[in-house]
Amino acid sequence: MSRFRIAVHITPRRGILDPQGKTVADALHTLGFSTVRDVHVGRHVIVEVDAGTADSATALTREMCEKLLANPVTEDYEIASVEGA
Amino acid sequence: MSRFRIAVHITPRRGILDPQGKTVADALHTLGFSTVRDVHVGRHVIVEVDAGTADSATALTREMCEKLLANPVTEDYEIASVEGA
Amino acid sequence: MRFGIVTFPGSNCDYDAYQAVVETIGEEAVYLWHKDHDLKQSDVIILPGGFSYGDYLRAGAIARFSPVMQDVIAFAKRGGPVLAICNGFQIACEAGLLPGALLRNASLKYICEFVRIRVESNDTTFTNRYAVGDIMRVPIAHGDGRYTADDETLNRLEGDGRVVFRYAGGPADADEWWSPNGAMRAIAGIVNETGNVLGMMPHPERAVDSLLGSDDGLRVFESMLARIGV
Amino acid sequence: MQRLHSVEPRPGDPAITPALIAEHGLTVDEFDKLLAMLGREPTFTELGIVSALWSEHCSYKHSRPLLRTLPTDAPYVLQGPGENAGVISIGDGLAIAFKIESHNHPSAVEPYQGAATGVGGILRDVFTMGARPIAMLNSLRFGSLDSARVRYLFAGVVKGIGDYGNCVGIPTVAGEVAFDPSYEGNPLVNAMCVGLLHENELIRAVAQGVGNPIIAVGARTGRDGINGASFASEDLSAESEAKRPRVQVGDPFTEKLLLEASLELIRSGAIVAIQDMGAAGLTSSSAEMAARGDVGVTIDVTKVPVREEGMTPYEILLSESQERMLVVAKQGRENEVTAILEKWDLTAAVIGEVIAEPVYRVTEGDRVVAEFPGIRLVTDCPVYTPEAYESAEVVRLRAIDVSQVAELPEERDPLWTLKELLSSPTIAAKTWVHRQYDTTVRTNTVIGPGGDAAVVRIRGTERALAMKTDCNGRYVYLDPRVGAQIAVCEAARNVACTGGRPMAITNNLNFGNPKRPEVYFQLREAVRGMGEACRALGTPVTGGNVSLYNENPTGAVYPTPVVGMVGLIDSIAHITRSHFQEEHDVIVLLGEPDRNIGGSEYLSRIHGMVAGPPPACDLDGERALIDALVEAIQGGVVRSAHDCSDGGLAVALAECCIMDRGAQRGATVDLKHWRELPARALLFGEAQGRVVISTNMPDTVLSIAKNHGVPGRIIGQVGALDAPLHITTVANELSAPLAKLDEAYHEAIPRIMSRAAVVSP
Ligand SMILES: Nc1ncnc2c1ncn2[C@@H]1O[C@H](COP(=O)(O)OP(=O)(O)O)[C@@H](O)[C@H]1O
Ligand SMILES: [Mg+2]
Repeated sequence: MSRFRIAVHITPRRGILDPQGKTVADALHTLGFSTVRDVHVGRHVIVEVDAGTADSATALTREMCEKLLANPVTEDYEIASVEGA
Repeated sequence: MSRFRIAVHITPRRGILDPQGKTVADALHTLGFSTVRDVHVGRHVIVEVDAGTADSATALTREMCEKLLANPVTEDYEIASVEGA
Repeated sequence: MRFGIVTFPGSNCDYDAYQAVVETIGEEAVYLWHKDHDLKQSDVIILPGGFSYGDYLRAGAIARFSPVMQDVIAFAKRGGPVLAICNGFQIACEAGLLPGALLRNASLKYICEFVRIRVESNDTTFTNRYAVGDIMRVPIAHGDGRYTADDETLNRLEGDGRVVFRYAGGPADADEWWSPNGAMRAIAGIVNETGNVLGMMPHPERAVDSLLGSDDGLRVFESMLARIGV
Repeated sequence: MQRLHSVEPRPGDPAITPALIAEHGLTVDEFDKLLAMLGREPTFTELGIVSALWSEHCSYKHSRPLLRTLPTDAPYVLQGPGENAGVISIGDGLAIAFKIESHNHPSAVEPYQGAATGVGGILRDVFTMGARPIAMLNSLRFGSLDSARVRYLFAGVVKGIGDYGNCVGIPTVAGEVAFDPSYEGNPLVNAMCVGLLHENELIRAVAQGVGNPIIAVGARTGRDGINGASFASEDLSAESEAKRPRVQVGDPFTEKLLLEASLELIRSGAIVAIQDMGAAGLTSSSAEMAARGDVGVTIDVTKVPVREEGMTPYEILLSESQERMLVVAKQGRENEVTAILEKWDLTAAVIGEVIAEPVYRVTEGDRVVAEFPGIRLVTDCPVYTPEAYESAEVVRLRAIDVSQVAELPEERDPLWTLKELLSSPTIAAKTWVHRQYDTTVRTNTVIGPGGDAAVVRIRGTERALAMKTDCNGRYVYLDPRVGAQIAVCEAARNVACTGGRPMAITNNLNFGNPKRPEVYFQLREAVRGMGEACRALGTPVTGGNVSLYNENPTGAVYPTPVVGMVGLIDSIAHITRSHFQEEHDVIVLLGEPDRNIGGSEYLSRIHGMVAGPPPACDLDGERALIDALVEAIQGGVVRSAHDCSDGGLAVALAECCIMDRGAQRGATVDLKHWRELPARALLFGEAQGRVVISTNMPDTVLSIAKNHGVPGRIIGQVGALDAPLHITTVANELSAPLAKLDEAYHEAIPRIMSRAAVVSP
């Protein structure tokens, strides 16, 4: 068993309203960042888990995403990185 | 000018209570993911911006973080990736 | 005496603050529009509760950049009195008028209830009508009220007597720093170094009429009138 | 005579096939009706429009004839059913707009967003009448909290309701939550909004004035929730899962801006009508406004501000993107409208106009993509009166002689039973719920959640409003007519307990699939009972909502006709609370217990049985009780009043002792007078028409009761702070330290919900 550190990105699904992203984009424009085209705000989740291999740690995290971490109705998730910790 | 897609990670500063991380970890344990050791939850912000070069897009995003996206008292930020979009 | 009450997009206690001023101490209140650089010659500014800009991203983070806030900041720097309640407190912290930050409640839930808070300092523009140790019954209504700062800041606040309100009356066996939202050292309200900006999570403007459960917040307004009133 | 364009199919649109028609939920007969109306094949866009407008949700095709039987008149009714919300006058030139609406199906799929957008929709229905929302209520049903999925739904719904209402800044002041396995998989989420307006600012959603521009206001249109109205008109099934992308996301921040902008627009006098783009979005709002005004409209979808590229007319018309309004402005005053919206950082776009020709026309630039003969689109909708008979199973259950049910050994101690009932999630304190709601914003909440009804004062007057939602679905299941009568009476009683005179109701009929005769029977009988009770109490129905197809693979939910009652309190000096106030006050019971335990929480919780006849409902007696109660309270002789509902008299007494955790008082109660009644019926039976009063002037209370023909009897005395509750019957004695009752009542739901694995968004 070793310890892995897995980063997951959870983002609002495309096409679904993202009021948070829109409001931040508007605010950035007001602050003078006029070249900002779009903003999306999601979650960055870091899971530290013990597993035999990086692959099994990833599979486990994927399952966590399906079951709990991401809202299957409104969000997409992606495993961004897997590191030994 | 080209379009860049920059991902920023904003995380609660170490040492500051992260109740969200703790709640998620507890929930994962209850669901049977017993090998989960720790969870941290931060924000994953994606900014799409027009800029001359990747470097200037990054610099601009850094400025957005300093000014608005991250709270200097409680959060750390990191530019996670820069891609042409 | 004129109270200027800022309306940000998403403010929703501006009306409550207005009524509290007009109905209870009979002073003048005016709304200040977030897009205007105009404080309308107010003697006191109230940053009211609500969800400015939806509190998307972080509570108060966007409102601090409103045009009117530049004038409010200048007003405060000149020593003008600012009462920042709930979302106003969050905005004042984001704007650097007050130290620290207000994070998501430890329970991760919005909490609305009457709580008891203790007056820790009456040597302020906002609390001179109370005695130290007075217990007030006041509503809280927030999702992000966990006051957080580094130890050095906390020690300085305490050392300078700038902790004005603390949550009191948790369960009997709770530790010394019990708070409904997980606030560090049970801090419910603080003032800035020069004592002219008060930030507090509880709503004194919702506690000015015993018909509605409490008038313990009334003296916050009376204190201001006593100290600043013309 | 109107002449319809021949409308060419739009390139790229699918061909009209039987499969496509079925997919749109139209029957063969309905499609024939459409053909007859058009005199030609419909286009894809037209099929979509008709599918939405003729869906159950928009057309009420299975309930309309029944709804017509409800009483809707009183001298103070300014607006009855048919508008965005009902309106009643409360004197002084002031009026109240109120309505309830369901978001059951969306909440089953995505509890947080489903509930949040439900709140958003009902808020818009109220402020589009020109009223400023002053209070929110809700009525919720879930399966058993033993299931993790149910806890997830419960947590998500409560958070969704809270986050939305809190952000907009409207206090959520009352509601009800009940748990029963019949709601497993199909929770009920009904939200009610109450608003205050000046009578002269009342505005109706009636399109008028040829040449007047039609303006889309608020958020941009995206692809969310396309065909949501049809979705809400089907049973929930595994296929619903596949419909997930239809879920809409709410933006309460934009709603708050829209609320302020809309009220400002209405006051400006620059507009003639305004309506929420709710179910079936642009389609239903434009068609309904045109039908009400008996005018034609034309809309160009290319003018509608969109969030995504390449949206088709079909998508734009049927999108259910939230926080949008449709406005008919006065010709020449468009700029005023735009200026007000800009002030609130919102967009406005002229998308069409009112025309003389009686047609409903949609264009995409120059191309006509849909054209209907005006109001027939709304009025030609089919109406059904399906077969109805009572379920044999229900007849059997009701006939069971529940008095024969053997007591459990534990029941020898009535305190055990009482604690079991107090900790039943349906009865237990709902503080876990309403602590997440801002209940005090706008500083008018005199009594928030935790009393019988909520009380909100009307600033600038001496008066206050009392309001409550109620329904016991188990009673309605066992006897739909009586159950619905009880729902009305219980809501009225709750309002009267605070000192309010019940004035009018809104209602939400939550039922299963009306094509099943057993379900249509429930619907028909429940509407009949509701109408009877409303007539008896003089509380007309000013609006409501029907939610059918609340089913899951194991059957229909309990028929749940939720009643939202509003009443007027003449003087804030007489607002009365539910819990005991002063030591030595005398406790009076108005109304009479009886021996029936059918349909009770006791039978369900202790014996796992739903059987027997539900409590009887004596409408004249209820009317008299309410009159007596209001008179006594206005006479200033009542210190507290609490009605007996779930769990019966013992639970009501316990609640009077422990409800307010800041000041809990004991009581000594003697029920030996009723020596004929079995103790469990006396303590836990749910006989209706009863109220527990505490008073220091019992003689006056009793004589007022007598004058109204209401039975009244002194049953005990209020004790000291933290003294025990002591109840004596002929058969047994119950002695309860308040701490034990408190624990059972106040900790039940927090304890269940602290089981982890509830992580809401
Ligand atoms: N979903 C809810 N939202 C707000 N308040 C609620 C909710 N559910 C229950 N309450 C409050 O809890 C109290 C008890 O409700 P209920 O059990 O329905 O009372 P009753 O049986 O007298 O009708 C009431 O004050 C009610 O308003
Ligand atoms: Mg009641």
